[in-house]
Amino acid sequence: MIQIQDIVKTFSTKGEDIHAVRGANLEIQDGEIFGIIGYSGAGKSTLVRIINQLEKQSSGKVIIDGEEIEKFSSSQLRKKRQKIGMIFQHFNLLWSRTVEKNIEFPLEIAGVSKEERKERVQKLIRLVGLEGRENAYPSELSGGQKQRVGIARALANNPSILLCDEATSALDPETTDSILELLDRINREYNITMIIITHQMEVVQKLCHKVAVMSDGKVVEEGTVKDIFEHPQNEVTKRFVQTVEGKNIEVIKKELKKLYPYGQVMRLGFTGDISNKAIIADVIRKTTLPVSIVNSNITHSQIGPMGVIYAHVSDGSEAEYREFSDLLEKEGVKVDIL
Amino acid sequence: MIQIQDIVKTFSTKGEDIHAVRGANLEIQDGEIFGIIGYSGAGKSTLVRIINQLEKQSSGKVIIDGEEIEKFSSSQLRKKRQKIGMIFQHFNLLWSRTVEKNIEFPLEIAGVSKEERKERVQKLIRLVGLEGRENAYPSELSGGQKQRVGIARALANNPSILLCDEATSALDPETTDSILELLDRINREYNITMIIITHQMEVVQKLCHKVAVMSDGKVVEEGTVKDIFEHPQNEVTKRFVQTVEGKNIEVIKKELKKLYPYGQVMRLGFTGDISNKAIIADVIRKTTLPVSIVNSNITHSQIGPMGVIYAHVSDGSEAEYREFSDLLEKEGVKVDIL
Amino acid sequence: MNQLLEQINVDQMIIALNETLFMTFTSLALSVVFGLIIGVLLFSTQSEGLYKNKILNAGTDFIINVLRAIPFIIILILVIPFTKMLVGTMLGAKAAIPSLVIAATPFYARLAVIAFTEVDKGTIEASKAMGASRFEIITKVLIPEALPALVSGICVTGISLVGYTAMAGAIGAGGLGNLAYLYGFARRDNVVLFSSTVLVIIIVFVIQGIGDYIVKRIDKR
Amino acid sequence: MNQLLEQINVDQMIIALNETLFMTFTSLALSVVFGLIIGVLLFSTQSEGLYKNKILNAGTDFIINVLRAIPFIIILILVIPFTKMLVGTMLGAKAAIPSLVIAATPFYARLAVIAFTEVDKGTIEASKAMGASRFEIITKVLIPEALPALVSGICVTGISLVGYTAMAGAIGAGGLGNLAYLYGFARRDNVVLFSSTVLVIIIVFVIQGIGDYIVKRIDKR
Amino acid sequence: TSKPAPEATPTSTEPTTGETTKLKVSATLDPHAKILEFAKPILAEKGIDLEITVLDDYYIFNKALNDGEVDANYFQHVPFFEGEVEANGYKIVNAAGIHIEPFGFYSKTVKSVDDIKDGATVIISNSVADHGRILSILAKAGVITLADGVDAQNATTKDIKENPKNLVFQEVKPELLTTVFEQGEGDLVAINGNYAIQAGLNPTTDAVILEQADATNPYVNIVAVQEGKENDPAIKTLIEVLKSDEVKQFILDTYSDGSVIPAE
Ligand SMILES: Nc1ncnc2c1ncn2[C@@H]1O[C@H](COP(=O)(O)OP(=O)(O)OP(=O)(O)O)[C@@H](O)[C@H]1O
Ligand SMILES: Nc1ncnc2c1ncn2[C@@H]1O[C@H](COP(=O)(O)OP(=O)(O)OP(=O)(O)O)[C@@H](O)[C@H]1O
Ligand SMILES: [Mg+2]
Ligand SMILES: [Mg+2]
Repeated sequence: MIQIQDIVKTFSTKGEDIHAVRGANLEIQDGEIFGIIGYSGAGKSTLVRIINQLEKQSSGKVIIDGEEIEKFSSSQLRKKRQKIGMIFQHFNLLWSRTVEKNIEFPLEIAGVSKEERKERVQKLIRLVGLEGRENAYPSELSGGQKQRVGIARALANNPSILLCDEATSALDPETTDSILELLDRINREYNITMIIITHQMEVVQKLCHKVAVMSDGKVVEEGTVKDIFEHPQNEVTKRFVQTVEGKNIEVIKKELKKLYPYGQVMRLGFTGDISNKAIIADVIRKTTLPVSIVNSNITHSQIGPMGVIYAHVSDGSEAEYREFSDLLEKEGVKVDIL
Repeated sequence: MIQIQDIVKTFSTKGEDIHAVRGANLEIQDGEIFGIIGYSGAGKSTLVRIINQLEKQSSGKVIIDGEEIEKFSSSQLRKKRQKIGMIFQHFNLLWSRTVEKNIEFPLEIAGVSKEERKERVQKLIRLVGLEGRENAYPSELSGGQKQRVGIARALANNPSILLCDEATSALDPETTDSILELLDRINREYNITMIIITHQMEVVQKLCHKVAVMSDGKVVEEGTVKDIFEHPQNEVTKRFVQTVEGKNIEVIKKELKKLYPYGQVMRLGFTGDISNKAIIADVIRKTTLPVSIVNSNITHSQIGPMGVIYAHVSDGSEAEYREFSDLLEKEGVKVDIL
Repeated sequence: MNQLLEQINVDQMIIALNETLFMTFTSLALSVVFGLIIGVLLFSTQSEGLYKNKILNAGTDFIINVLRAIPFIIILILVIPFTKMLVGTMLGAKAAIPSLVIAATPFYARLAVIAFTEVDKGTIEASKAMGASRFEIITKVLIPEALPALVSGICVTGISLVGYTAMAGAIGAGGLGNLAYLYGFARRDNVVLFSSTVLVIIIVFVIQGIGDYIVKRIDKR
Repeated sequence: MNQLLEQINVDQMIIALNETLFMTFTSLALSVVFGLIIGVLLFSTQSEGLYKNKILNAGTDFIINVLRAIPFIIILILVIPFTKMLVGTMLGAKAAIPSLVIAATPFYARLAVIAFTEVDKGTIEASKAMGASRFEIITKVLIPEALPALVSGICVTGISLVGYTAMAGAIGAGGLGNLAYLYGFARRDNVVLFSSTVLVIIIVFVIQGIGDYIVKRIDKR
Repeated sequence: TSKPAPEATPTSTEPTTGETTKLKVSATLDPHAKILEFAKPILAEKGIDLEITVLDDYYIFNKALNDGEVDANYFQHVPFFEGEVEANGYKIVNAAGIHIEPFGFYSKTVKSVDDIKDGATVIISNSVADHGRILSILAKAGVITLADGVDAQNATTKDIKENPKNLVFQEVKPELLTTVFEQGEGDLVAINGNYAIQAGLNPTTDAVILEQADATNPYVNIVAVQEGKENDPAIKTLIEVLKSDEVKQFILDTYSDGSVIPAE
């Protein structure tokens, strides 16, 4: 278990103090895939860097498996770090080493035997799809290829904790998917705890069990992915959850209002458990309204299909709209009439 | 107009030759927002870097507004480049300059007067939301903040062509949206031609007019966003288009089959023009099948709402399924029974 | 200690100190300017450079190597005609400047090339993409981005020059190093030896200290 | 030309060449090893360093500055007792080695620090995150990543050493520089002056050439 | 580390049979090493293998001799030798005086002592060991006077009592004196005999002021050896050869202008 308690981090720059993290608290269970989302500059990278002490906190504690990590001796810290893989936002590859040698690096440090290293590296290269580029230097790689080297390197030493700082930002969707599946698989197989900073809400949806939302250096909300997506409390969380629907709700509202000035647009929110039923079909059959789906985003998440549908009813009376909406709400769908 | 003709780029490394681009052809009209998508390592960055001659092609021509750019004298090339903004995949900020000074840099080069520079820089800083960090150095910024400096810098000199190499990969969804809107607006207002490399299909959908798909150094498909999304021809294109639906179709199929072993799952494909009608509702009313939406992704694109719905029919006979599907197809929905 | 201080010929020390400071800093300033120019020339004419020019590159390289190859004492002599033309005499601290500059310039040029090589290629590319002229790339990117290493190089060169000034005693340039050797060491005047060496050490410390301070301030990586 | 060649005392040249090569490369090898160690020490004990240690840092810095401050000719004489202990004699090329090493080591240490400063902090961080020990960080990250600058530094030091060997003639170390000065210049024997200078230039070219070649090969940025 | 013969020896003879004794002698290049080179084959005939070590720093010589690194050195004059012994307590002795290199004052502008202008610059060797000697010559010529009670041999410019012509002294490395002279620097340049000829100067005819090379001149260049070694047969042979007529003739022939004069 990783416990983050009252972490504060202030950078002193010549002009002023930058409060990157202002008292963050989190608890991450073993084997959990824990997502961290938040605006650019919210303090996500800083917080994660404090977990493995790349950055010393200004105050607060990080406790891993009951031990306060800042109290570790430097050799204890090293041992611990060998079991914490990290994927960096800026890759941080060694330019003087080839792809192969970069991936081998953590294994050298952990004192793995030469043959085993060779073998593991080969496997990892296949896993991230870099066959044939083993002997390329980082400067000869594309952005996504570099990121994949970073991923392979972080996984090399079979870490028990994996810290990912935007691990798939430079990857195309298909490669991203395969990496996410890989992460999901190793999480299941080896019970690795993962902390995943991401800007891609799909990543949260597809991969994470829990998620924390950071804003302005604080954890403003935290919970299971289901909870967060179903009942976002904080304004920031709401906005992020809405982006799963493709766009900011306000923007969508405005756009849809402009596109469909007639009739009525409704937002139907589905959360995991219920969308499995044929609710929409039932309700449609109970009414006669001309309902069309103008925007939707429903995905299978760790807790079942969930998401949102924007329905446009092109014609009908206020009473009919209300009836339609009531029927849906009775079935557990959250309806907003825009 | 930008014409890319038979561009080939081969990197010689000690081991072997890397064929990054193997004969690419494109034509980008003035004022067009042109997306380039493709797998990691497909040659997208290389191709775009050839447009402004940061990389010399091994063979082929780049013609901008009728002039072959590689025939330019170095001072002509410089003049041209001052009007081509570029956002780099790795930001490439000057560490020795503050945020403000980094953004000011292209203006200094273009010989803009000091006062005007100051003013423009202030405006750009506000535009990308970096107020208060004007005097920070790149090393004091978060990943997304760096990227925003890169964006502001590329826009500083009112370019007539903008090359974006994953301009929003390090940004949270909301900031991404606001940047995309910004790009859309300046495209409309100033008729800027934009070439946008991205891994985010939303970016293509929301922003681009046309899109080219690169695979293994070649442009395998090219067309309007509508065309590409409606009728993907190439295997690679199909896979990318499918990712708009959230995931690779094969993966979704497999998953849905596993989740819904009973009944029948159908994939309903909607393209822009038709989804405006209440098709689904009509068809549902014509049948009695218990239809539920288990996965969907419909977005408003430049050509109207489009996307896909995976519907699960929990109970019914083969004949009923067929009837349902036929009714939909008659309305122009593309139905696949999984 | 007090006794020691009394024994020091203060005038002699001050003169020597002045000579050393004059020689070191004048030649340092000139060497840095010339060295920077030659360093830029060397760096930008190389095969991947901004002004790619094989002949100019090889030529500059040749001259630098030749200048570095000639022992300082011989440089002192070879440049006499030039020195006389420039400062009117071949003797004294002023006359040492041309030799010192000739010795230190190629040296600093090499250090500058090392510094330039460390500049991130991405930033140079970015400025090319913005349409910066080669001169702008050099003045606005290459030099500012290499500045910490360039400043450290100035320190190294400055301290080496302090050492060279000791040899410039050969042409009557005086200075602390010469004082330490000829008056201190050769005459077994430990007071002179000690006090002039201490002064040299102080100069070295000041140069290194200022350099380190500046580097710390400007290095924003 | 032919006539010139005939006039050259080939044996004398070969002996002097051998002496110069011996002095330069032996002392270069030692200086690089010691300089690297001291450079690592200086770099890693500084305030943001791996082994942050103010006292050790200031101490090393002090010693380096003092050594750099003392004129070479005085170093030559000061280390005599040490030299005798080490090589058994105070005269000759071998006896010049300790002084040369003492002069070049602090110099190379400074260049090494400049090289280390240019290493991307991100890569050092990444290796910390992997649990690398400080020793591993130094040997597997810091030095390999700084290698091009370190190699260029070796060239600069090597060529400076060639210059210093000329001064080592004072203790009978011989060498080409001494030959050029004493036999060539002082005796006005232009053949000797010219031919020994040419040899020195060739040595300088070889050092620089090899260095440039290696840097080009290992610099994979 | 011995210096090879810088010039071909005039009479190369085959080595003698029988016992050979090795003798290491350090010397400055000119004229000492040159003279030794001439003596080398002669010594070889007498069963002595002479090894010459050319050094360039005056302060190394006597230390090396005292430490037994060499058997003898040949570079210095008596006052310098005495100063070194006194200061360092070296256990070395003067075995014999071999030659004198008379100092001369040369000028491109001045023909005689009387022509020396007020405020003239006198360029002298920066080797402090030479200063007393140079000043004594000037004092003897009546250009300056030295303070009473100052040992003329150890005098420095600070010991000048009267300097009616307000001479300014400027020091340069000894090897550069001739170059300085050629370049027309200064009004008077004090040049050591052996360097003077390299500039094509003839001490006897060209010098404005010339040091007297008589028996009273203490600046005779000596061979120094370790204490107790002065009667060593090999040393004795060395001295014998250096003082032989053959060598004397060589010196007179080589330095026919009087820049180096064999000592009596
Ligand atoms: N070394 C530093 N000095 C000063 N300020 C810093 C430093 N590092 C980070 N910051 C600031 O701290 C804040 C948090 O940065 P952090 O990198 O943790 O953000 P983030 O949430 O990871 O953002 P992004 O999503 O853009 O990567 C930012 O405002 C950033 O500018
Ligand atoms: N300097 C180089 N030397 C050798 N190979 C290179 C070099 N630059 C790029 N490549 C190779 O060329 C191919 C295309 O690279 P490019 O950067 O254009 O890919 P990309 O499509 O931008 O990928 P990504 O989406 O990962 O950024 C890759 O296989 C890459 O490894
Ligand atoms: Mg971050
Ligand atoms: Mg790319």
